[in-house]
Amino acid sequence: MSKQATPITLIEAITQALAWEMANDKNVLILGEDVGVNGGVFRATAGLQQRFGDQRVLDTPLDETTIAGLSVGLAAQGMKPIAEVQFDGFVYPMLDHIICHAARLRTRTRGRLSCPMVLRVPWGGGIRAPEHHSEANESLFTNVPGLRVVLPSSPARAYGLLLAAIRDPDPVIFMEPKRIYRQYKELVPDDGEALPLDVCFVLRDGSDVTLVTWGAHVKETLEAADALAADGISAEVIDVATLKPLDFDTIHESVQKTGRCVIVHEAARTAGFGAEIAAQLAEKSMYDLLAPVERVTGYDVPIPLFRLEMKYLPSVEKIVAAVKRTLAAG
Amino acid sequence: MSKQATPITLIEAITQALAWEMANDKNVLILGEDVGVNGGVFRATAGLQQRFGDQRVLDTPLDETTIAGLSVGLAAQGMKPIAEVQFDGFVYPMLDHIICHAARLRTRTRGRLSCPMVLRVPWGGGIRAPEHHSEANESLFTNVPGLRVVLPSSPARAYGLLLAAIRDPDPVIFMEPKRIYRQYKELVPDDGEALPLDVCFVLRDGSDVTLVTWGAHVKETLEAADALAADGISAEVIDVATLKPLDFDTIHESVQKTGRCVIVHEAARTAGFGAEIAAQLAEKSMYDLLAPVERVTGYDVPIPLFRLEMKYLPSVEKIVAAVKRTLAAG
Amino acid sequence: MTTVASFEIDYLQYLAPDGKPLHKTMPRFAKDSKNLVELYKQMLLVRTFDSKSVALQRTGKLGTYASCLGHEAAHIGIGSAMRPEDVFAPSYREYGAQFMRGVQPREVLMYWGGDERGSDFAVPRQDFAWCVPIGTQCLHAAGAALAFKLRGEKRVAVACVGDGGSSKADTYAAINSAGAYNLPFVLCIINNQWAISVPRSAQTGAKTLAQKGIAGGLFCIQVDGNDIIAVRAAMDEALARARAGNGGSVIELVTYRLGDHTTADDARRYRGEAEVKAAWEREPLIRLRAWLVGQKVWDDEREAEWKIECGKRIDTEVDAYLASRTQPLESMFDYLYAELPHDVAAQRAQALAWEARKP
Amino acid sequence: MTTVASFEIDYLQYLAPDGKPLHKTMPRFAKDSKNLVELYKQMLLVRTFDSKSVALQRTGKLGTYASCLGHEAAHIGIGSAMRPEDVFAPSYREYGAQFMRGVQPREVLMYWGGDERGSDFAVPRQDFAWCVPIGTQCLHAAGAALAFKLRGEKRVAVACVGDGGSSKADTYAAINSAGAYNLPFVLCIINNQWAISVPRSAQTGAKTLAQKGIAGGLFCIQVDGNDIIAVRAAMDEALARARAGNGGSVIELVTYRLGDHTTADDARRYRGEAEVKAAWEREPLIRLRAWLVGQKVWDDEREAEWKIECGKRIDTEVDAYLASRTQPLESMFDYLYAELPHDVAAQRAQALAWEARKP
Ligand SMILES: Cc1ncc(C[n+]2csc(CCOP(=O)(O)OP(=O)(O)O)c2C)c(N)n1
Ligand SMILES: Cc1ncc(C[n+]2csc(CCOP(=O)(O)OP(=O)(O)O)c2C)c(N)n1
Ligand SMILES: [Mg+2]
Ligand SMILES: [Mg+2]
Repeated sequence: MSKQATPITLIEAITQALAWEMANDKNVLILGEDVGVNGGVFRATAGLQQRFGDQRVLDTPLDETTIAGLSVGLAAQGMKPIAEVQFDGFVYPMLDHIICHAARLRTRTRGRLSCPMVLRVPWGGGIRAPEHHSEANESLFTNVPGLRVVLPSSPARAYGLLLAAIRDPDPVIFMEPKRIYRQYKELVPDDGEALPLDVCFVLRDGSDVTLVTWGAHVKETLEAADALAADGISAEVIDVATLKPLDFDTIHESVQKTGRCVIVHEAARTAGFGAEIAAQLAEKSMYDLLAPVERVTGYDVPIPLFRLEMKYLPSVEKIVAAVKRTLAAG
Repeated sequence: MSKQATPITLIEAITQALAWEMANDKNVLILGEDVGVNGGVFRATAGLQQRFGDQRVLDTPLDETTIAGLSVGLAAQGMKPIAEVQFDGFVYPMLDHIICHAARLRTRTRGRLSCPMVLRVPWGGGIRAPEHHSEANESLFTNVPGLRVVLPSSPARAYGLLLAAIRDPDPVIFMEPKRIYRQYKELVPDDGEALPLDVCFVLRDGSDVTLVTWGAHVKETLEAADALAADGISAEVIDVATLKPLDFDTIHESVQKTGRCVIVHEAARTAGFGAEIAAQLAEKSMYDLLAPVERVTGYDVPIPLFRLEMKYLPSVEKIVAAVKRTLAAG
Repeated sequence: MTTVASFEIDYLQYLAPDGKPLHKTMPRFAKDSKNLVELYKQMLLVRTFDSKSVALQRTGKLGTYASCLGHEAAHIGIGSAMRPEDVFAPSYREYGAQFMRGVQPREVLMYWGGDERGSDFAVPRQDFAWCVPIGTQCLHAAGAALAFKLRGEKRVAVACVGDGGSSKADTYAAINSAGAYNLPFVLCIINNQWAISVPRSAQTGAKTLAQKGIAGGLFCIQVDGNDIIAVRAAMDEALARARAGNGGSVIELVTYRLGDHTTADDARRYRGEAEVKAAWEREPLIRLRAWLVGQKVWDDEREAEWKIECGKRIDTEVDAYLASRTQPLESMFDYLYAELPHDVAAQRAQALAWEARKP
Repeated sequence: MTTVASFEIDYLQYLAPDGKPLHKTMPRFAKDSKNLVELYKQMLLVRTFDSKSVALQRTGKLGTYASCLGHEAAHIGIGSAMRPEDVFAPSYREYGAQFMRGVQPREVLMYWGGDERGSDFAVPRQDFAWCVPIGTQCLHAAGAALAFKLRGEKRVAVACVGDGGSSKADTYAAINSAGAYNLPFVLCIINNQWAISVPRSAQTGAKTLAQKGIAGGLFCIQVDGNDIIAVRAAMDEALARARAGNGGSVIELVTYRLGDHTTADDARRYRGEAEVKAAWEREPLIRLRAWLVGQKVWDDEREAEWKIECGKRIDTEVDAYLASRTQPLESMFDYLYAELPHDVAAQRAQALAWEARKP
């Protein structure tokens, strides 16, 4: 087992996890548009077809319905397909197969068939891309029983969670925050160690307020915590990482301590996944809350084309302001 | 203008609204599978092709992508297509066109093109139907900017809200609670009067607890209110009716009065639309709440085939029990 | 102008509706009349099953049911041509094909009776379950075929879809990917002329449904779907070609839906009696029976005996279905994931506690 | 076996790559060389625009940009054949077609510059905007064609899709519904051999992409997409047929993507130089220029003059683009609904208040 000596980016961690698992499980295969020679439009599969051959890394015809439907068929046959969709905005034609079949094959057949597939979805905005390349549409999946929904925010968590997703015997939607694909590097030992698919990660301890977020905005949220610390406000930061199943206990424990919660996500506000977290707070943490819950989110509009997109996305300043409102309220 | 003299069912009210608007706006047309001679699998369009001709009521090839995509094209041309999908479980192949195009045509082109379409979706469980015929999947749409999402629960509201949906210059997802299509009749004057697309309806006044629901479960919720009244508990019942945009003010005012809220919906619990309502309570009504919010919902499993489906759906008893927990807690 | 590609759609039929042979020779398997007798018996068995199922629905003992009346040659022909190790992806009414593969009538009844256990076939374990979202099964079969190809297995995936389903985007996607990857895949388009109330002519401007396969570069043929000899011959050839790695096929089976779409439908609303009456004259059992009787390998006596046997077999199955108990509440949780996530596990506990409550 | 349907795909080409005519006669419109000169000039104009756009992107003044290099004959041929009242549904790189219809280069730049106002074409008001989700535009065009048919208007809807997009389920859905409803619809499949890194051969097992239309019963033809005379001839015929109510068409235009997929792509990763070099010999401007020069209606001097003119025109457009200001914040709210719902209106107010805050 090779050890990783140099720090790597999030996208490199993904490549590393894919390579590890392909080397160790011959049933794992990759399919998607341009995943072969080209190594994917984000280079997540760079070098994998050269290394594992074109029977393990397959370019598909240009049709997302095809990718999803073939994956269900492959998985029902005991293969472990890792399907790549090029951008979040192209995932919609896959939903029928994901919702009606991937998520239900096991329960439909009382366990006779199952669907151990992973759908990799480069996710979110902020990269100055064309329309439909910047969607934060995780809420499409979070109300669907039978799925797991994962959204890592660091190279190490991307590596460990992707390994877990591939090994999981059921379908996993693995969304990747493309804005931070190459934002920074860290050491990610290539040791094949998976991370659990049902826990939130506390990235920073704090006592005055709990900041809950996921994906690329973990960065802004941590920066907000820094800014708040400068003002003497101690913020705990939680990276949800796995949205479904949600580890609400970790959030609850934090809020028991802090009494305040600000949820940050870049998806549109209404019925975004932040709503579920706020709802569970209203159900289970009411007596702990010293102030109303706040959500700092994208507006209820499609993310604008790139000249304006940064005005759409939550910013460090907006997060700080929400925390201060929360503190003033309580 | 003909006046309706006899009481009609919810599905008849839908037919009546369709007929009214077709007679009054020549741009309105209906398309879907079996909507023509057959009048739709639920008979919503019964008699309309005979009356308005096969250029106004069109059977489509069997492909939901086709129905959605043609509707976008028709609407961009100034027609007002009312698309029918046969069952909720077949709506997934339409999402790409609904989310990427219907919801965005206007903003994409800065108002040059628009998409005044209605998508009618027979919705929900409890009719002993085969798999995929009983889904409560409204949450697919509620996080999508640019849409309106409506879900009536009585013949009169179905009539008025459908007229409003057709007249609305933007896309409306109109979900119809098929379990109560024929549950009871009421007088619905055929007067072409629309209802507003942005208000909740308070169906019953109360002072101890606010019950918030939509669709077919309005029935069970009202029955629960009756049962509670027998125990001396006064429940206010709100039919959300339009989920998007949500009229939270009405809910807020009620909770200001009652201090307690139980949300009832048949969709799976996690990230169902109930979460958004609970989230807004946690944000805006925290100081009014005397007890934690409760959600009475479907479990996070696909609705089972019909031998077990009633065990999946919220029941009057479950609602009553939740209210009592809420009262005990506060 | 030069011609850069040309295509022909052939039509295959061996027996006329009255049982007269149309060609001098029969395909190999049909030369042994034992084979044909066996197929005929299976066609009668599935017809017995079908009428019993409709009766069960009418008396409230079954949910909505989709009849296979008139499709017996198509379904039995398909199922009988496949090998056990092949994989079948049905739509919802191909019981004949499924019985040939080992699915039990009681499983079919469980399914339409609202019980997921119907899809837990004792045999064949790897076949797909009934597929309600029209056409999606075609891509699952293509995916299975891709698995066979990647693993170097000599197996074939067969999907059935209707004339209505031939319009579905998934069906095209399956055809196209089968061609792009040269998959061991056979798509049977069962053209029974109706998709609920929508006639074949309204589905597409294509002259045949077989030609859908041209869009993906597959072999295409149209067969008389009421002539089981033609169905078997076309299937045998397509399966052999696929197994040999020589490409996928689209077979259009032209037949007729003699019954309502399902028991929830009333076909009199949208189609005339004359058409149905005419279709009865072309139905699949008459002609094969006539041929077999002419060959002196079948007669009234054998038919009567076999019908009694069919009745018995189906009664046993119906009894087994009717005796089945509803699954326990927790079954709705227990098969959703290999291991139940903590949140759903908590709901399961809650649900059980609710069931166990004292009123 | 009897043959029940047969199909041929013809290939149309008038000019060889070196500009030599391949047939004794030219189509009508090409007999007047003024027409051809005009088309040639438009091809040069769009090529000028294209190289300028790539340069803008390289210097950080434009976002990702999809070049149309090599597609000039296909695009100009399509756009020039259409009437103003027709409707065009582009994918994303058919600027040539759009310019012929009145779209301004500055609008194209606005779009790739990340500004929605680029899609608010001053002219043509009813054309669809650029469509990123591959293939979906085909169904929008079919829907518009359905509107024309229902209203009895003699208009045609034309969609463009790529070789990659020909695999997309929506493309099939459009073909099938155009056939089912006999719509005034023309689908141009622009086969430039590549879908990002995926070659034409990997998209489908179909021998031609034109034959995709057979699946829906449309007229199908393959043309040399580098030969604008062939493109125009095929388009003229297809448009006339559609306008007369005689059915839809699929035209495959065989061309080559001479550049990277977009400025975000590096084609050297996946295709060899030899192939690109060979393609340059078949590119569309050379042959038309040779023909026109041979006809003595074009020469170096005129070319030089026109290139200067092209440069000026494009510079004006670029300047207009570069001078444009970013839209105000509220623009992200103001076009979403005809009337902003109360919840989004509240967010708009909040957003404006946030903008106006004192730091
Ligand atoms: C995606 C989808 N849309 C609609 C339906 C409802 N539906 C069930 S069967 C049917 C008609 C199918 O016709 P065809 O494909 O010809 O098959 P047949 O029933 O004739 O065997 C329809 C529209 C469905 N099951 N799935
Ligand atoms: C539904 C969808 N999937 C993927 C993409 C990403 N993508 C953009 S262009 C492209 C290739 C298109 O190839 P082709 O259709 O041949 O058109 P060309 O770019 O060659 O003009 C892909 C995969 C997309 N835009 N939409
Ligand atoms: Mg049919
Ligand atoms: Mg291409």
